[in-house]
Amino acid sequence: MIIRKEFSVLLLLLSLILALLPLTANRSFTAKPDKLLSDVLNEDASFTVDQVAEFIIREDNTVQLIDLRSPEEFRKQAIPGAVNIPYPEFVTKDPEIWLGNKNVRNIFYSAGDIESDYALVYARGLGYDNSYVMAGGVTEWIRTVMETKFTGDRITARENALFETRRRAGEMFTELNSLPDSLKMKFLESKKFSAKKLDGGCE
Amino acid sequence: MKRSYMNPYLAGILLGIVLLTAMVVSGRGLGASGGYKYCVVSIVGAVDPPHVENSEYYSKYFENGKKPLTNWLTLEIFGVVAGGFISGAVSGRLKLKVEKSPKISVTRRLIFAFLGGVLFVYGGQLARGCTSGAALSGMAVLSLAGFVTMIAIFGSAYVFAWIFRKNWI
Amino acid sequence: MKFIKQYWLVLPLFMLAVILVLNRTFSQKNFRYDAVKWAEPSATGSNILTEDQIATLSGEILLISLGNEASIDRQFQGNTMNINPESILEKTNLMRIRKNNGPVILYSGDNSVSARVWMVLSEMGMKNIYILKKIPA
Amino acid sequence: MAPLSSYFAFPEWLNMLTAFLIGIGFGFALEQAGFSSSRKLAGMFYGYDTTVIKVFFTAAIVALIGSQFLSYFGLLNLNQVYVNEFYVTASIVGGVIMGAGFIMGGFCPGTGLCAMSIGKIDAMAFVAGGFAGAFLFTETYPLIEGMANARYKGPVKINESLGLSPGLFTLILVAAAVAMFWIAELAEKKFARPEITNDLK
Repeated sequence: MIIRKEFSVLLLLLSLILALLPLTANRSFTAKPDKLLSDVLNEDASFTVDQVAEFIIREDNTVQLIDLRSPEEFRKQAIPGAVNIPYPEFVTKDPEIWLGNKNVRNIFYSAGDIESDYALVYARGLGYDNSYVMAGGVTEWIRTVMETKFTGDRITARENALFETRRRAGEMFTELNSLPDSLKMKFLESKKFSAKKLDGGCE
Repeated sequence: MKRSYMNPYLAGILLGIVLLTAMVVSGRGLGASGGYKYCVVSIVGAVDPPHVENSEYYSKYFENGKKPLTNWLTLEIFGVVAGGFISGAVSGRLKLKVEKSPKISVTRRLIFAFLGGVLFVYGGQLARGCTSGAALSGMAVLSLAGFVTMIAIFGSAYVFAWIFRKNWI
Repeated sequence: MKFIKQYWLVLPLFMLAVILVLNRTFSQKNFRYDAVKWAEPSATGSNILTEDQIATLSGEILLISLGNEASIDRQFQGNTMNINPESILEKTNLMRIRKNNGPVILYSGDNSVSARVWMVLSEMGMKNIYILKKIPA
Repeated sequence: MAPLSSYFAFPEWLNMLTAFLIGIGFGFALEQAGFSSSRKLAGMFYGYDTTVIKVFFTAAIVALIGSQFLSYFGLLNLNQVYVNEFYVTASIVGGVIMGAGFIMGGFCPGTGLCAMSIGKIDAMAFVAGGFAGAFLFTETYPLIEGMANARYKGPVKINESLGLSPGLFTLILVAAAVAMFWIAELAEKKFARPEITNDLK
């Protein structure tokens, strides 16, 4: 049968190409470069610490805070409700485990700015458009939420609400971080992700 | 009108494209023996509900209000029946008959077919996939389990083939 | 001739696969294969520079100032460019970056902007790109 | 972006619809290949008809090569495609039982359904046996549970356990399959049984 020969040659040639390729990873950016760039430079991709503070006191479950710092830093000062994924781990593992739920907005933060911004571009580039950053990171959180005091002589209703939010979020933050270490670890561990089990096979 | 079968390589390419489609659309391979089980589980669930509730194995197919009949594999095997029928109709092969070697009786063929079905699905459930679910789909994703199952099926079938040669040639 | 007659379908299919693969591997306009590899300097931190470290770099340095209020240390020796971050993917700008034979340093008054642009450029396959970190006052 | 079902978060009904459509394609391809004939299937083990080997390996290789190219082009995320879990004992014991079932019944579960749909009565017996087998399995599961879950290795990929890149393993597999196709066609000539194969055309 003549078709066998042509077919064999075709398969061999194609698999030869595959053998030469570095098929090491299964992840590549799928977004278009210009669109990704304008998306991530847009203000909509960032939340301010005040917005995040409000999510926390409302215990909004459509929001997931992701802390990209090292586990030691996270243990010292964690924002309530955050989970810890150290940045080097975040870029090397399959982000589906963490970002797979499309109904949740993922907000990255790091110590300052840089890592959370990498993570934002990385996640959006892979197609997780539900990714955002908390601008300024923990530094900004401490400066604004924890340390800003009311100054001046008159206060408007809006300012009052803002300060009230900050006060309550600050209290939650202090409360969590003043827990004894073992209790705090228990609380933080309880929010660990586990890989979603894939469906398939004949079971 | 009766048409002959497709060239095996072309048929293989067609089957490969179907498998690739399943991977791209649903992120999984094809399967068949699982579909048998889901049908059986739902029948048992309808006939004898207390038995299902008390059995650890059955109950996991009903927890959280799941229905085994609306399962990916069940729907897929319904599709297989429909697809086979369409193909048979297109190629003029629809015909009620028992296919067997002229040397054996119809009863013997049917008994062996029934026993074969029992063993195949039993083994398929044990190995968590049959020729399609484990061997074919497993090979396509380079799964070690798929290769081992495939070698076990075909290897042992060649050995047993000698014992049962009278049934076929 | 006999060869071509027999393999007339195989050769075009093979050539198509080769062209697609080459385009994917060396694409200038799109993101490259393997996101992890291109993001690696960000995980190790080797893409971050402070002002003192600029002097230790060798090769033709290109400093890109991204938009707003980025004032660069005047002692800096080398080429400088001002590009609005939104338009860094325009053809002429990309050509300039790719052609530069040495380190390219991104600088902005806002570290966020440099970091985001860095990730986009790196995933497009550009190596030797650095971020000049602005230390908040 | 693919698998599409997780990328677009398919609702239940759409998942079921795609399953049904894929099943139709599956059944159609099996029937067209001639897998609705038990004597054609059994022919592989006696050498007079090697369609099974050709179709089976061709299909696996086409899907394998296709999925790797799609993955390289960033169109398919292979991390999200199911890889079969490896239970060493169960895979081997189950495989041997299936081998016996194959040669006795002349079908496998997929081809049995397909043959049943075009009116093969022996296939109906096979499918009935299949349901009995599934029932037997669920009833006896507590007895064999230990064996079924023994020596669990997780979803291992064969190229990883051999230390090869997926592409290189594919090349080796294709070379082996090409050799097998060639041998299969030689075997068809050597073990030819015109009285059977002419019947099955």
